[in-house]
Amino acid sequence: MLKDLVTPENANVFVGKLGDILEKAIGKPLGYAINWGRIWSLWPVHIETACCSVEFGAASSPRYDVERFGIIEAFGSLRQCDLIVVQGTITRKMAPRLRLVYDQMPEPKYVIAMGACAITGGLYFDSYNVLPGIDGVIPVDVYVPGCPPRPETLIQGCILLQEKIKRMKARTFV
Amino acid sequence: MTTELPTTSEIQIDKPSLNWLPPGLGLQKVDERIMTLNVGPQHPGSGHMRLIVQIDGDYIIACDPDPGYVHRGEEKMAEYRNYILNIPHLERPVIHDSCNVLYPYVLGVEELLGIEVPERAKYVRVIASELNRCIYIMYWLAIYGIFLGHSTMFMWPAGDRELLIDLMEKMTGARVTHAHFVPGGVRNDLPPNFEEVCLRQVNYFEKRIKEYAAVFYDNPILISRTQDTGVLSRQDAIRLGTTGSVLRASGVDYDLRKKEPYDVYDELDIHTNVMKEGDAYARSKIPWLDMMESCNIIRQALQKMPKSGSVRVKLKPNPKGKVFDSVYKRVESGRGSLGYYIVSDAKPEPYRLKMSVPSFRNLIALPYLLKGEKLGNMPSVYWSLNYWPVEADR
Amino acid sequence: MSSDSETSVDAESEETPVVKKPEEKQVELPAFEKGISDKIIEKFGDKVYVTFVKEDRVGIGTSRENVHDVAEFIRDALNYDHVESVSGVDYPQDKEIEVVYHIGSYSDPSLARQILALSTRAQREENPIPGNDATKLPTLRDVFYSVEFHEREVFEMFGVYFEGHPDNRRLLLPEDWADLPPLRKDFTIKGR
Amino acid sequence: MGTATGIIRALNSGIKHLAIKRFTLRYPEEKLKFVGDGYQFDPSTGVGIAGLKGRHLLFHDHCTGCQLCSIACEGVAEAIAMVKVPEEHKHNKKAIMPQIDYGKCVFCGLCVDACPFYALYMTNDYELSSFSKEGLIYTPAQLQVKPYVQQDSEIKITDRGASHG
Repeated sequence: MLKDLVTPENANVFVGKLGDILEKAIGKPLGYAINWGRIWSLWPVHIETACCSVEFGAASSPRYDVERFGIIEAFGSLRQCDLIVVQGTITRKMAPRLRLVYDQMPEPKYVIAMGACAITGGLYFDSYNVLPGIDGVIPVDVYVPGCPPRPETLIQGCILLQEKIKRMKARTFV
Repeated sequence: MTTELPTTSEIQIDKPSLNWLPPGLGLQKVDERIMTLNVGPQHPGSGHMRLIVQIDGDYIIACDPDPGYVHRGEEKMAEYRNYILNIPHLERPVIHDSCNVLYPYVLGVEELLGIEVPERAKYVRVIASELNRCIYIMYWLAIYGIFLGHSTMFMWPAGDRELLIDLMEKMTGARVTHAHFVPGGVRNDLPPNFEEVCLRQVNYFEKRIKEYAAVFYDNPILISRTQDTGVLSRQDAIRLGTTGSVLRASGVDYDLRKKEPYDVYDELDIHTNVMKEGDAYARSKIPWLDMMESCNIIRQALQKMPKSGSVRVKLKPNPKGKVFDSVYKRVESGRGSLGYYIVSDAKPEPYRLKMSVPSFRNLIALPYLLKGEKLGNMPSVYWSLNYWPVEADR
Repeated sequence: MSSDSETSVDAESEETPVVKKPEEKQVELPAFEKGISDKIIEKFGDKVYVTFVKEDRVGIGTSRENVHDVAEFIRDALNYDHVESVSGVDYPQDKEIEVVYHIGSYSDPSLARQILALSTRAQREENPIPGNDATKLPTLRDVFYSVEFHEREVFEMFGVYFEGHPDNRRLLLPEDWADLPPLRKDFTIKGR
Repeated sequence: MGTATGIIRALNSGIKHLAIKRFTLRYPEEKLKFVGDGYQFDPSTGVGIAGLKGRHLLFHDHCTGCQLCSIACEGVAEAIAMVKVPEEHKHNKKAIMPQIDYGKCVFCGLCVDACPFYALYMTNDYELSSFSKEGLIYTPAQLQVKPYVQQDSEIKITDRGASHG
């Protein structure tokens, strides 16, 4: 029967339909699975932009140990990373480099703005060489306030990011 | 002062291999073989600065540091703020050594305004400053461990550092940016039973850092990677104006806590650690010895500190300096001597404020040290200079 | 006032700042520091002037023609061996930019506490073209090797060109900086 | 010391640590204990009282709307803005109170030092991360709420190393 229905002329239509049905059936569970994989393997880029990197280092120290949350310590190449933690002030000299790093990362990518300088400019709101926040350079997912934030606050921000990823549509990036 | 030093951009090395061209590659000139590497600013081994390194095979023939990625204009902004509001700003260059980076500023403003500080406040400052020095060195040591590929040496110092951070948090209310020192004393008194807790944790801390010898400083692999790399002779260390552990590792006995004692350092018994080798190993060992010395100083200060008394004198609102007075104050920070040049002109704001920071002074030695080294030794030489880019850029 | 030194309203400080002359009364100058300044005066006469003599600190001023000779004398005869900082100070009302070298000594134990502030002044231009105007000073790179990066910093922050400096490139500012040198007084930061 | 003995010693000192208690603080379940209720300031003596510098706490019935905190913050981070509050207070004739933007605040505590009326304190709350910048701006009504914090884990030092109990 099926053999009679499928002719070379309409084979494409059938394959497309089959794909649609499959996607309806397993798309949603697959999305969950993809997101589940993403939230427990966030790899941050190793880009230190200013002094908040001290507390970022403390967050991966034995006391706070962000690796418990699957945020692997930043050692990989940036082609394998999907999280960028902007650790502090972005100066005018650094901004093009930050954008360059962001553009080289593969999708999906998430951004955490860490510290007052990365959010609004913070202490350096009237400096001649500091950007007023990184929103103009790259899109931000989670803001972590403080100067510098405590490692607990950073971990809380990471948990927020994981919740956000859970709620995101996984297929927008596939 | 016999031999002329070449400038950092002129450094060349005479290697016989330079004149040799590999056959079969079709190279015509020696220059074609030289490769330029950009290390940083996104690179685990450089922090927020760029090193433009020229290599011939595995050997570095020239290195041009390119700092300024965190230049935030602290000196300009200080001219628009009064002497009190500058305090949160001026500790940001080195947040993990924030008491020490603020110390000379506070001393300088006290001299400009003619303020006498209570005795107890001086001891509290010394304790805070020494705790902070240990916190700085532990972070530095942790990153040095990463640079050398020694993960245990990241985990141990980064964990033990939290013992002292706990103490600072009890004392000042913040993990790293304390804003604790003010002209006229410190902002709040010690919490109850701080002395006991401090003594217990410092003793445990000292026991812990002694264990680092077996795993790091006596480790033959580490010794082979750091010994005889990046040797800075005594004469060059003096001529290049290096400071802190870089200077003391080259055999110059110079520690401002002993040579120019500020606050109550002249009442304490301080030993200066000096090594003669001048290589990366000596430069990495001096801070470790300094930490033990700091533990000694903290114990002495806790013993000698007056048990009660005021810790802060009240100032007038908007204190002003004299007409065109200048002051240059310096202290021994975790990286070396750190000075502030403050010019006042009878306004609540300083007329000009200049930070003379040890990282910037040590940076000039980097091209000389990297000359002729293998590329693989670059991280160990670079971080052994006690260089913190945010401080150098200000 | 209970708390505070933090309040910075102009309306609150009612007393008008009385501009007083620096007090002229003779104070006992510290002997050792006086000796250092006397040696320099003895050698150079009225080419140099003493700006201040305080405990552990000596200030010497000189004109731009003599700064190289004075620095050489300080290094060779007085045993100072390195420069800790080079700072520029802008004085728009005098039309001058002062450059202060803070010189110290590691090799002489008796000078370990001492800092000698050698200051010199360069002419200041209203519309600076860094490197191509009259704001020039001789470099001290061949006397004290440690000034190399410091002078590069002063060049970009104040526009003072150091003649004979081997490497007058930009150090800290962005590559595309086209504004005034930022630490001059006429460069104002936004909103102030 | 020979190379082999050196390496064996280094490995041995690491292996010894297998028997040592875990140092990690399991953060969302355990929270660190701090001194007191947060940083406070006593204007009568001019000296602060030690405590953590966290989120602020505003006492509405003490605030007079004098703007001293906002003036102190102007030179630091410009985080404090004075906003109109609808309710009328006996003390606060101007009906303005501080609103703090934690995207700018640097937790230095100079605003607490500046308040002469015991109205502004800092609390032990530090969990302020947010998805948006607007979520970081705390209005006077939000600042009035005393945060619920259960922080009890303390560092314990024994012969078998330091841990968080």
